[in-house]
Amino acid sequence: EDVVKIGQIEALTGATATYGWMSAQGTKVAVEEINAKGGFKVGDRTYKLELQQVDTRGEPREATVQFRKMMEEKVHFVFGPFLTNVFNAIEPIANQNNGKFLLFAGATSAHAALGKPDHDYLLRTWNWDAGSAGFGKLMVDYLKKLNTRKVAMLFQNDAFGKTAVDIYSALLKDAGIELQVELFEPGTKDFSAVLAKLAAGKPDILFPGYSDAVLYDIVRQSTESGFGNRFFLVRGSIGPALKNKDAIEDYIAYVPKYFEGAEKTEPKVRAFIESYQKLFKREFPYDQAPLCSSSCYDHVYMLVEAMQKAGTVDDVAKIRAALMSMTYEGMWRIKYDKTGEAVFGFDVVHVRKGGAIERVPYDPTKE
Amino acid sequence: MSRLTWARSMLDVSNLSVSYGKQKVIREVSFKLEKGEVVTLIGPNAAGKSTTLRTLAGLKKSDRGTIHLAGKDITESSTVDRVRAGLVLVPEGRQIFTKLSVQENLIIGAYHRADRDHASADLERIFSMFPRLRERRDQKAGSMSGGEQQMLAIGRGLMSRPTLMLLDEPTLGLAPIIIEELGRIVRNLAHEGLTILLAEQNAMMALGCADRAYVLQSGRIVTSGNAKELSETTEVKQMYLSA
Amino acid sequence: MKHAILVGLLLALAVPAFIHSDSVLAIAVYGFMAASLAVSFNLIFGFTGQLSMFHAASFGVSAYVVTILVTTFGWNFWLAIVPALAIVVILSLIVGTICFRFKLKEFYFAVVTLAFSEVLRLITLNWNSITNGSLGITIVDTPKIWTPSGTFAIAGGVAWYYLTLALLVVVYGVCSRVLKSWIGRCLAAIRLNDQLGETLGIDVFKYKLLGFAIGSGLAGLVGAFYGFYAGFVEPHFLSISLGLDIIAMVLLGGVNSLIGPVVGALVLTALPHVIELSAELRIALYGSILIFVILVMPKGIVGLLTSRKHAA
Amino acid sequence: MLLDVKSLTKRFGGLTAVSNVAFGIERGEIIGIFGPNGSGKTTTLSLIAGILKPTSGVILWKGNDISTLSPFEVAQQGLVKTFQNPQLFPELTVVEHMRIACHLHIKRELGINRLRTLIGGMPVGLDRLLEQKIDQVLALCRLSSQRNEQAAALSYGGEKMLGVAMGMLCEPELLLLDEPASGLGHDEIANLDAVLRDLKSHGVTLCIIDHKVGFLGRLADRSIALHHGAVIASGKTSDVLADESVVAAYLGKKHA
Amino acid sequence: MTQLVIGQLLNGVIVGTLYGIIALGVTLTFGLTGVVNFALGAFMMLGAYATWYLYDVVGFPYPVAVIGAVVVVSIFGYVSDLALFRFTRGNLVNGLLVSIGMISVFEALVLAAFTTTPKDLTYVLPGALKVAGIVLPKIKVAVAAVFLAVILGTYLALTRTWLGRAAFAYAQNPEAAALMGIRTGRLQTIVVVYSTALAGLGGGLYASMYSIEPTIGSAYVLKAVEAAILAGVGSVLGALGGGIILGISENIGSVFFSSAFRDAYGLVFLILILLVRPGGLFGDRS
Ligand SMILES: Nc1ncnc2c1ncn2[C@@H]1O[C@H](COP(=O)(O)OP(=O)(O)OP(=O)(O)O)[C@@H](O)[C@H]1O
Ligand SMILES: Nc1ncnc2c1ncn2[C@@H]1O[C@H](COP(=O)(O)OP(=O)(O)OP(=O)(O)O)[C@@H](O)[C@H]1O
Ligand SMILES: CC(C)C[C@H](N)C(=O)O
Ligand SMILES: [Mg+2]
Ligand SMILES: [Mg+2]
Repeated sequence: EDVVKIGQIEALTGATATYGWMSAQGTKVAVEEINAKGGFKVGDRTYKLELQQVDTRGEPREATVQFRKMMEEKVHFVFGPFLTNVFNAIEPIANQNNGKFLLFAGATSAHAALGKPDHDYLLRTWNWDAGSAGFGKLMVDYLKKLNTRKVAMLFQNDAFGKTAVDIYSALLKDAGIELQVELFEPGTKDFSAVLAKLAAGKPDILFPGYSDAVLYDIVRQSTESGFGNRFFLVRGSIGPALKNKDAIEDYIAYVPKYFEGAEKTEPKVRAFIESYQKLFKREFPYDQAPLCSSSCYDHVYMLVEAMQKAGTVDDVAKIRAALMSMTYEGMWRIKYDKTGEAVFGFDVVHVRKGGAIERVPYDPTKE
Repeated sequence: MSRLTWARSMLDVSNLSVSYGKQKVIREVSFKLEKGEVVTLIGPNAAGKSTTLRTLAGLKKSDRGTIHLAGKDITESSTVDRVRAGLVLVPEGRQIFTKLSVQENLIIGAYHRADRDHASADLERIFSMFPRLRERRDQKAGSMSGGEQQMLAIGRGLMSRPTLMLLDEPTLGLAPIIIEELGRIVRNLAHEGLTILLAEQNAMMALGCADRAYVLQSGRIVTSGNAKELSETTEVKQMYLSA
Repeated sequence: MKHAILVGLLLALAVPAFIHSDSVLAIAVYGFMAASLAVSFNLIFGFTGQLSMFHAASFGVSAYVVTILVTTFGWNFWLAIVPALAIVVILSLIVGTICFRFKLKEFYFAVVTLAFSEVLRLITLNWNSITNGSLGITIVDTPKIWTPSGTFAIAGGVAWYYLTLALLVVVYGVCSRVLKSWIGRCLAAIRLNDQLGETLGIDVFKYKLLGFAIGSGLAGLVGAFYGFYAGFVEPHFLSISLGLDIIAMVLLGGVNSLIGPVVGALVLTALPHVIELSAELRIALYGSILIFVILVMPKGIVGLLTSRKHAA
Repeated sequence: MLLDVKSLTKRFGGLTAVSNVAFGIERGEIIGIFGPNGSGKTTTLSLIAGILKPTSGVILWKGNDISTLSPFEVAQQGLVKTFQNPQLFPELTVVEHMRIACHLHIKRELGINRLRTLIGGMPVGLDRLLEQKIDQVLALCRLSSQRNEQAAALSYGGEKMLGVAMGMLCEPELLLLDEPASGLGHDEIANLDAVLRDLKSHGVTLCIIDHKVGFLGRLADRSIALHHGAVIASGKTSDVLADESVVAAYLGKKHA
Repeated sequence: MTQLVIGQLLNGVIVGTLYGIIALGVTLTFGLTGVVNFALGAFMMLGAYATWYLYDVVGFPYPVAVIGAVVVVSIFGYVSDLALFRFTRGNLVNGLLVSIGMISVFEALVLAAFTTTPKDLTYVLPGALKVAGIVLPKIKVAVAAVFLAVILGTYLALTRTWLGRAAFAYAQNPEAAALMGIRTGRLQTIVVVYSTALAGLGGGLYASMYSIEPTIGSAYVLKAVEAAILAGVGSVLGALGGGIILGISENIGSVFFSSAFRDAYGLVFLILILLVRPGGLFGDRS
């Protein structure tokens, strides 16, 4: 029996693990499903997938060693990393292996590397914040429509935080919106002081950091102590909004898909959630999982489809070409643009006081 | 001796052997203490006096031999159990609680007593034995002078109302006048029924206040007998009494 | 023991001839650098008795200085090491002077050095214009060496393997010379009873500072190379967790010996890559091994192998 | 005058441990300090050795005030003090203690050239000389047989002797001994007596505290007696010990 | 502005009590067993998860859940003492390593059971107190009150009881303590378990204020060590004082300067204090 190796390189434990861990779960669901169905056919041969998931703990150095090992073991398809600092660390080693494999990276910084020489291996699976098709622009336009004059940004002081602040300060400036920025140390739980300070600047809306853990804390502390009750974010879930539904005024979030709703209307989403529950024997974590796990899930299927289209499992150039020319219809509709940046649909969800939800779907793949 | 012969000895040590690693330090030592007796263990440096006392207190494990306290076999008991059975060691080198005050040091001496909350009478008694301690009751014990600390260590031992008290070189660092006083104190305590084992370099003081004496040399008991008689023997006189 | 070390060194020299795996070489390279850090740390900790939490800072500051000089100002790598070490030594002299003048000891010393180290990390993290903040700096240059047959760029696993092995030998050698000299005796005196040492005429302050500065300087030396092998520097280089990792390596290997930290560092660097288990089991096993080893060998791996204690 | 102490006072909070003490030490003599417990003897020596800083007063060493120097600087000038409570380097063996105590010797001998030993190692001659000296001192102090034992394994008397031995290796001009004989047996005291006389004959000046009146009384040429921190008597040892106030405060009737 | 400052001052005090309760555990364990138990952060994390589980999943009333969590954590503490720390007593270095190892093991346990997805407890006591323009969330005030009560209670217990005397004595001289008839082994076990119980309580109450993740403990144990040192190891009220000083300096510092340097403000304070008093604010000057 033939196997195709898929590697995944993410933080599965440690302080920065949330996203990587959930990405890894989505990949796993897809791989298990495909193998359970007996694998997939390319030409006249049937292949199964072999998934290697390693835990970087969010440490770039570990990742470089693990990535080298994958290259030695001739893994042609590597998912991850999601973290900007880890991506930056493995990029030089990846460049040396250009042409030998494909990297499905999520890190924001990967955006800047797309299309550069030596980077034929690079595809970016999650374009949420950068580039023309990125979501940032749309969000800022939305703010503009709401007559926002001043935004307060409160981000974690890490590699991604800095990247995000850079991206959004430019976007907000173009839109003529004033910006106030504060950064916090990873691991911060009490935002009272910094929120009080931001509130003193009287912003219209708060744009808080990106992980659910900090969102829950920031939204609660901000509303409870009266520092502000309007939020705008490009990541994370609407969980914090629903939990504090009577205390918020507006909560505008980019959610790739509002899963609790989609579950009822989209059979593919329903199937994914069921599959997840069956495999891991636990509740589906609505909070952040949709963001990463569903995306990885789709990309595995997309990759398999591309291999079938290209008629090969190891000619990475051909497979890349197939990926670039196709549109995949999964939970999302996904395409790649010519640099290798993923283009796909997402939702803007606006939660109002009391919990009323308005959802604006947006699908750049149709343009 | 006026004690009834059938009474059990306060302390009965037989064939005690102790070693550090491979080095044998105490070899087959046996001796007895009757209730109310003051017995001294004298001997030159490194004879094993401290080691004997530490073994009796349970701080050091013996290789062989048995220790009976008032008829009870305590060879395997822990230090704490021995203390609770009334055996208290005033260790060499004082070992006071340096960061506690003088008074706190004394009070903790009463820790294991059932009536420990009512130990203030004893506190007074100690203070009248060593007036210097009363003067310095709130001073940190660690900042006391060497001799003052020695008084404190003895006082602390007494606070636990032992039935058997082991004193390891109590005269260490004490001024002559205090040593003299200590001799009186030891006699008085014995009079009140306390049994005392005194390990000493200062044979003059030790033999002066003890009923009986054992002479320890290289881990063996070489002579024993009535303290007064022993102090008359020329050998002991020469060896220990001329300092 | 001496023979065992020599044999180990000879084996180490031969390794690249047999093992061609890039990832194994990478583990070895990181292992050698970790070992160098651990050996230099143990000079301060195991031999002088000062639990410094400043080691990661020395390491990281030097890594940054070299990187900035090379990438931003175009300096030659080897030349850049000089000011980097100078800065690290000066910093450690400042921190050491403050701590030792005020007679900070044990955990007070540990926490104050940790405080200085954290402040330096936060400065590195937030001084965006120079350090590029949280993103760190990517390094593309490679150090070159001049040989009679032309310049030779240190790139690829094997070259780095030998370079970092040499680094370890140098760091080990310096520490060993220092410890065998009169300085080593003064350090031992300070560790065991500084008051007594002082009345014997030992300038406790000076020697504490000396030990601290030598150890920190060696950590700086490691830092200079580290970034260029890893290909980046980031504020995490100065983090507490690196400091704790170094401590764990030293303790695991054995505090009372020079070679102990080397063993501990190699083991702990390789361990995570050797355990191939699911993520949770992997960290559980890692933790259990730490605990187990120290309970079974309270004096560390090397401590168990050699019963004789370190001499003054 | 080798050492001249003038109006030395030390207060701890409200307590005056040393009060206006003045005395001098001539080169080559042995001076004894007597006094009841807590009379300020140890404090006085600690002040001289730089371990404590005086509240007021001056300490002239060969005419220079050393009252602000640190202990190691005082030691480097040739004034070394031993401890009343034995101080050791736990874990180290007896001979390793001795090697550490050679610090000043090596420093005097090599000075800045010590840096060379980092590469070339110790000059062989010096190394041999030191080892010889160590053996000699150990023999004198009757510690030879315990040369390679851990110091923690010594008996109390052994610990005290090790302190004296280390003090000797520092080659001081003035050795301050705090109760060297306490805890020593008769034999050992006799030996100590001989060792100290030998030191004296080699030109070392000694200042000794001890409660073993017999021992120190025989040894000291001159003595001072302290009480409540103040000098209550000084002069020839026998006179001091016969002084009424000394008898009353310190010696008690037995010695009278 | 004054409101902002006063508000953050108070918030600093509240956050500080949380540092203080862990610091108390650090100080007690260190004083009595000679080990800096970094795993106390992990015990705190366990306490938080146990509380969340008992309250949100099982459905116990909150106080019961917290008590349950404290019990669970104490059991873990007892077992850890029995199986591990008993062998590292008086050995700072090995104790440190064992506690570092335990952090990994606990993190793995929680990961396996509850994943990395953060948990956010259903609000126990929503709403805020508003006095003179200063807003303080009720839950924070309540939590701080509990911590204060526990720390003061511990202080009284240690200064007024024989157990406390024994503890102080033991901390200074284990052998002499044994000679006083103090059951030193038992005393140490009590202290280790009590410290973990404090951490468990800290975690249990923490869960009602903040979201929880498997790694929350590490930041707090560091702060706690800092607080304990700042105060002077061994001082009970000092642990509280140290925690509060850290809490205030972080909060006030973040208001006046960049919040990116939040951790530095407390540290700079700590350096300054230790330079003036090298044995800690409440410790002895040594
Ligand atoms: N911890 C130890 N390890 C090894 N040997 C030891 C230890 N303690 C004592 N010894 C040895 O045991 C012997 C007896 O020592 P001990 O302390 O009992 O003598 P001592 O009679 O009390 O002497 P002193 O009068 O000097 O106090 C000595 O030779 C000493 O070196
Ligand atoms: N650091 C200190 N703080 C407070 N009091 C102190 C301190 N050091 C010493 N003292 C007190 O000063 C007095 C003198 O002490 P010192 O140690 O000099 O006495 P000493 O003459 O050496 O006595 P001994 O013969 O008992 O050793 C004592 O009463 C002692 O309690
Ligand atoms: C957690 C994520 C939002 C991380 C982010 N994509 C990064 O580049 O680091
Ligand atoms: Mg003895
Ligand atoms: Mg004295």
